[in-house]
Amino acid sequence: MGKMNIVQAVQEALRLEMERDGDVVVLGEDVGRDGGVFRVTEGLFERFGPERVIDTPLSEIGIVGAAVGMAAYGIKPVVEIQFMGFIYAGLEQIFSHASRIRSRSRGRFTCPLVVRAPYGIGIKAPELHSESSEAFFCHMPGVKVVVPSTPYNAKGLLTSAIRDPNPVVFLEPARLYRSIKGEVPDGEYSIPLGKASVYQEGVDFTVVAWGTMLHRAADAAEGFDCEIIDLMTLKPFDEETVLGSVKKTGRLVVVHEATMNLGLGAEVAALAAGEAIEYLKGPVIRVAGPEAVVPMARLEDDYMPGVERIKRAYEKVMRY
Amino acid sequence: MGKMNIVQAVQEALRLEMERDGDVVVLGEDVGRDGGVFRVTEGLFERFGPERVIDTPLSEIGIVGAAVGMAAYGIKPVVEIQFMGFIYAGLEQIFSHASRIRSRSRGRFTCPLVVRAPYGIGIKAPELHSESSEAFFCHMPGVKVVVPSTPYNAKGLLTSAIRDPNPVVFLEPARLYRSIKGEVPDGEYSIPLGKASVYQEGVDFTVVAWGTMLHRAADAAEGFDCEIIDLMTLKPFDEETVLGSVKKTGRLVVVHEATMNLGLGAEVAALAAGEAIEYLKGPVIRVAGPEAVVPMARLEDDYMPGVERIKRAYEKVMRY
Amino acid sequence: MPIDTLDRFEVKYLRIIDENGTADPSVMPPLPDALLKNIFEKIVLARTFNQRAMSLQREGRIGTYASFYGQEAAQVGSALAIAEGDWVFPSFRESGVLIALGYPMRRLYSYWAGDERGMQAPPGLNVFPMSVPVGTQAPHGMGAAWAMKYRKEKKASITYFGDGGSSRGDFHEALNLAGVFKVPAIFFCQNNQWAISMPRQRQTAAKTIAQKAIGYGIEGMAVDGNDAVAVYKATTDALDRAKRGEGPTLIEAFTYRLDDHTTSDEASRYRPKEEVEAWRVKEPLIRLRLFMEKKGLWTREYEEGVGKAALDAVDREIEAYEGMAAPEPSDMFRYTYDELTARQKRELKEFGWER
Amino acid sequence: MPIDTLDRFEVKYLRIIDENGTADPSVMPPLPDALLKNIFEKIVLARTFNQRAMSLQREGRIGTYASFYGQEAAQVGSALAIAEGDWVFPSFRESGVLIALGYPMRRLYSYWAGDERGMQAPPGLNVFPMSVPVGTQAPHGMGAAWAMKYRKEKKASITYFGDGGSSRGDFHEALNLAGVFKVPAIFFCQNNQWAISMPRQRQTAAKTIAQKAIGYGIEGMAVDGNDAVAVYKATTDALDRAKRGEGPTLIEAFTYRLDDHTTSDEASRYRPKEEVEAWRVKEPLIRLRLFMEKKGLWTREYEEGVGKAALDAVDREIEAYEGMAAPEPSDMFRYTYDELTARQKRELKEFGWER
Ligand SMILES: Cc1ncc(C[n+]2csc(CCOP(=O)(O)OP(=O)(O)O)c2C)c(N)n1
Ligand SMILES: Cc1ncc(C[n+]2csc(CCOP(=O)(O)OP(=O)(O)O)c2C)c(N)n1
Ligand SMILES: [Mg+2]
Ligand SMILES: [Mg+2]
Repeated sequence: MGKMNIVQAVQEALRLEMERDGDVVVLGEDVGRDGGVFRVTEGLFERFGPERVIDTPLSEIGIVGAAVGMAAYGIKPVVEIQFMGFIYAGLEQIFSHASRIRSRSRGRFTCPLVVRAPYGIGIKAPELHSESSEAFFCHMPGVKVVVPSTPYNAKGLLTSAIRDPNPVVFLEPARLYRSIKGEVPDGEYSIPLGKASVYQEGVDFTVVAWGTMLHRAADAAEGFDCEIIDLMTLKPFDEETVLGSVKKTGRLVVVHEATMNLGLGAEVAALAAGEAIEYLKGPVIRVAGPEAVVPMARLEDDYMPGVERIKRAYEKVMRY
Repeated sequence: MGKMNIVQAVQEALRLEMERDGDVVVLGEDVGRDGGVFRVTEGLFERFGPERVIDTPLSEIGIVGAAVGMAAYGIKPVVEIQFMGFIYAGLEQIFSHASRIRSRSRGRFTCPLVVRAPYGIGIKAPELHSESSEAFFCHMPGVKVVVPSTPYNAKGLLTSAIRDPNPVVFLEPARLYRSIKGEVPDGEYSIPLGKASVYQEGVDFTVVAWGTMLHRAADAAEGFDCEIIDLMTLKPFDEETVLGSVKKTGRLVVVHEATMNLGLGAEVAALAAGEAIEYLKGPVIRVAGPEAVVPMARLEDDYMPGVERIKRAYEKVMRY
Repeated sequence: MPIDTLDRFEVKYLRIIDENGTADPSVMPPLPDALLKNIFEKIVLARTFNQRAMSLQREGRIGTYASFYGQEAAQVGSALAIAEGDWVFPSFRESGVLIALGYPMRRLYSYWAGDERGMQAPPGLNVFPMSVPVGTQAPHGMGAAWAMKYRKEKKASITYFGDGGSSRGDFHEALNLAGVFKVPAIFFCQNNQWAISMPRQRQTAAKTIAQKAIGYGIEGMAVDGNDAVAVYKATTDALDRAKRGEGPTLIEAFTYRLDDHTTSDEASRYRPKEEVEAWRVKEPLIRLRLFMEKKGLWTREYEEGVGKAALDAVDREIEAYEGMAAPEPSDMFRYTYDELTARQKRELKEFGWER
Repeated sequence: MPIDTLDRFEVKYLRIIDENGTADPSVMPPLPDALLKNIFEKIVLARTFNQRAMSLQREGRIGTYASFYGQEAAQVGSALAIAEGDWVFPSFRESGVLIALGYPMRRLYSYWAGDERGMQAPPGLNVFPMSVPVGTQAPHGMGAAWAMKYRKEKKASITYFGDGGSSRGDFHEALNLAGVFKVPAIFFCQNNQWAISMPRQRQTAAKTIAQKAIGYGIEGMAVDGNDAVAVYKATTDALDRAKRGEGPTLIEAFTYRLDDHTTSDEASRYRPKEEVEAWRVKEPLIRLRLFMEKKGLWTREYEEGVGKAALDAVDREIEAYEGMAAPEPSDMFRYTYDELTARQKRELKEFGWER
């Protein structure tokens, strides 16, 4: 047991899984000698060599597409996309292949692939370094989507993602990488995909969040008796835990960084409106990014839901 | 005034806009001499020549990306993607460029581009010929998304889309192309983007649908006194009309072909749950595709919401 | 050295048997008679499958179908070079490749009837589902080859695609990666001169697809795609090189799509009859027949026997295909993830799809 | 004709001024002195901008910055070949190109401070916002050139990208389309030998980027990217050809990134000091200085004057940048669509962003 940050936790999960299973390989731009632009893969190249920690050309279609072929063959590729905003070239390979090779071949081929990417606002780099487009992947049947929020769950969830027989998009909140530390057990452990965690129990209202926003939602919760759910797996998400909590509290707030329109908050709200409306005392409130392209550094704090905005939502929901 | 089908209506809008504005060009695979695989562009090549009706290589990134450059330069490209399932390679150009060149350049460059594609189940062709992935585009600020449901609105909406100074994704329901006919006025006219149309007035519940599903929703409505809203523009959609109707009827059903999870129905439901919950008498019901990859022909009728399933939803919503 | 030449390249073209059935001894490999007969018989079988598919489509017994008529030498010639253990990444026009590999024809028919079970390759046959989005399979071929190299197995992958597919970014990225990592991958382009209505000349300004290999620093060559023996030799050589660790090869087989693009297409709208007729006389069976006759391997009776056996086999497969139980709607869920999700379980009930 | 050669290709390399400042008369174009001085002065200006940007970043006065130190000849030499009316599609490393074109440096600083207004090119300067997703700007250059051709204007586009960018599907599709439609587009690759930590040799197995042109049937050539005169000439020739309707050109400028990839990078982690030092002595200003001195165009006083003027200009621009009012959050909405949507109007109020 030791305190570590999310970069270290992800790194440890990678290292342990690579030690455990000789078929796990890591590939992406600058993941080798350089250790990745966030240093997540630091030390792996030295430990496992260039055949298992593979520096690739600048080629997102190729990286994701080749990983589909590798995964179908039986190797377990863990792809790093340098920033979520650069995954878009790989979307066709994810939507048309990774997600459906099992279905298209009626189980003859599968795609146990992990695509990792840092996501969200956090490092004040130029455009497309701050995207939070998790909803694109959540809409695609056949793909799993996971977002850790702490070093502990980063390690456990990534371990599960690597072992999962389905393609998993694993999004690491760039803002949290080094800004929070937490206890992480030594050795391997896994946290099941598809299960949410109740970050904080409470009775007055339910808050659903993930990644960076989980922490903001929790900070804003001071003085409120609310239940905070850390979704962790966004697709398929833990409807049971969410609905159970909503039925208990009768009020729901969803907080996310992505633009509101068709962000994952829409699905959470729609689920509540479809399956638990008789329990709802008031409107489902979504606190989310504005209807705008994610801005560059100088406006990013205006874009990202802050503690004040979240608090206002809590106050509002409590008025019902 | 004459009766025509949607193929003819789209064709007429293209022809009239090309006559009106010498900067409008049509490009895509097989749109020229062949007239397009659905014959939508038939006759345009002969009428306007190879410089304005351009057969392109098989190159979705290139077609969409080049059209971004053309549009920024001042030409008005109307791109045909042969089937919606083949647009995925162009997603990066749409998400990272078309949608945000106005924002990135703070208005110095714009992207008055139209991307047309047939979409949805309808022609029993192999996989990826039946996608209905409108939600991907709806989640992206800066893009408009339009789906016609009749020959009349196909012509009027496409005319507006071509004149619109923003990038518009124009999705034509493949199943309706030739299966419905309707009166279409001669000459040019336009139907404003962003406004829904009340397809049928009613008092007991509100149905929101678009494209092919609009007709199924209407067929299922026999014996019910419901209000049916044809959304037409999916992004930005006409929240006012939807909310107005929901406040009137107190019940909401959304019908779409895409998989339910984060389909546009989620946003419509979330909107109602956020802005009109006090009017809702019961759950918001979504009738949508299952949590599965769109299947090939033999299972497609099972995938697509049918009149029976929609009727059951109507009956259910009326139980509250 | 103000204007210096950094490098020089050539594009090579291989033909062994000409249109009169005469083999060039300087390049003719010593192939066993049994192999030549196998090539011939598989071409006949594939063509029979194809003809029957065209009529089944007209009769509404299968759906839209993509004929490979005219391309049998490229398909069968290359397929017979593939060894057990190799992996195949076909496009939608490769039914002929699959048939030559022994893929159950009943499944091919069921695939073309819109049934995913048709693309469930039988155990031992490493054939990926035909890729419908053009060109997107190229990175898979690269990746599988990468995995083979990683595991130090003497295997190779072969990816099939068309002239149209060479324009796609996937092609570029796959071939570039294959070059960098020197993986045992063959990229086999059937340049059938058309991508639906787009003639090859307007698909790319490059005179050949083969020369695109230069941009990736890999082997590239062109071959007469209607000469089954040349195709067989080019593919065998490339596979051998790949398995020896000498890296990937791009092969361009010059051939021709004698039919419409698919049964939904009407090629007469965009291409001249004369062009089709000019290619018709170059179709692969004619020269193979002449060549084998000269070698004493072909007689009319032989061909009749082969034809009859092919028809019988195809008919049996059609019967088997048509006897298959209908697919279950719940299969959609069964193969989305390894396990049903909570939502799928709810939907199973709601839709009445439980078995 | 069993093994036939279909085509032959060569890759050419141009250098005019060598590292000792000696020009080869057989290729030296007759350039006016004023132009040579302009090249020199713009290189100094660009380099001054760059040095100040590096310190501003360290001081926290701008954000992450991508230095072009070492690449000034490639950037300024090509930029000065661009005519009014041409369109420019830069990547994020092209601040030097923009400065040579007269782009307001205050806006560049504001861009690097994370302000979209910095990429609002002034009227008359057709410079697209720097593309951050690598390679994605290539289709835009193709498309703008297509529009120029459509309008029958004697203009051209020039798209800048790096060696890494050449691996992307966008590059492939753009160059292929440019070849097919023979548009007036220049694709200018600054091969600075590295893509972050990836050396050129592992970006592609091709020995040059220039030879990739062969795959598209277009002109391709390599040039010494640290020789500003050679770059100027190659770019001018290519632009002229383009404007004469002779189609696109791929230019590869061999140069070197002397600094870290960006201010967030630490190149010493992955590349040897000796390599950097070997390239440092080839940096573009040294040879230009020697060459101009021989021609009587350079004196120490001249350079001091140029340096001083550059510093003054840069300082004025920094002051102007730092005096700019902060961007308004509502700008996010203002530039999403041409008009505010209903939802944006609601959010404007909710967030308190109304002005
Ligand atoms: C990405 C993509 N775009 C468009 C299509 C529609 N389409 C199917 S086949 C085809 C032409 C393919 O040409 P080529 O690659 O030469 O293969 P061929 O059909 O000649 O075998 C097109 C445009 C598709 N299937 N995939
Ligand atoms: C599509 C994409 N992938 C990854 C990145 C992250 N990244 C930024 S620059 C760079 C290397 C670019 O190399 P090159 O094209 O040679 O240009 P250079 O930086 O050398 O000027 C990478 C990987 C990006 N910006 N875009
Ligand atoms: Mg073809
Ligand atoms: Mg570089």
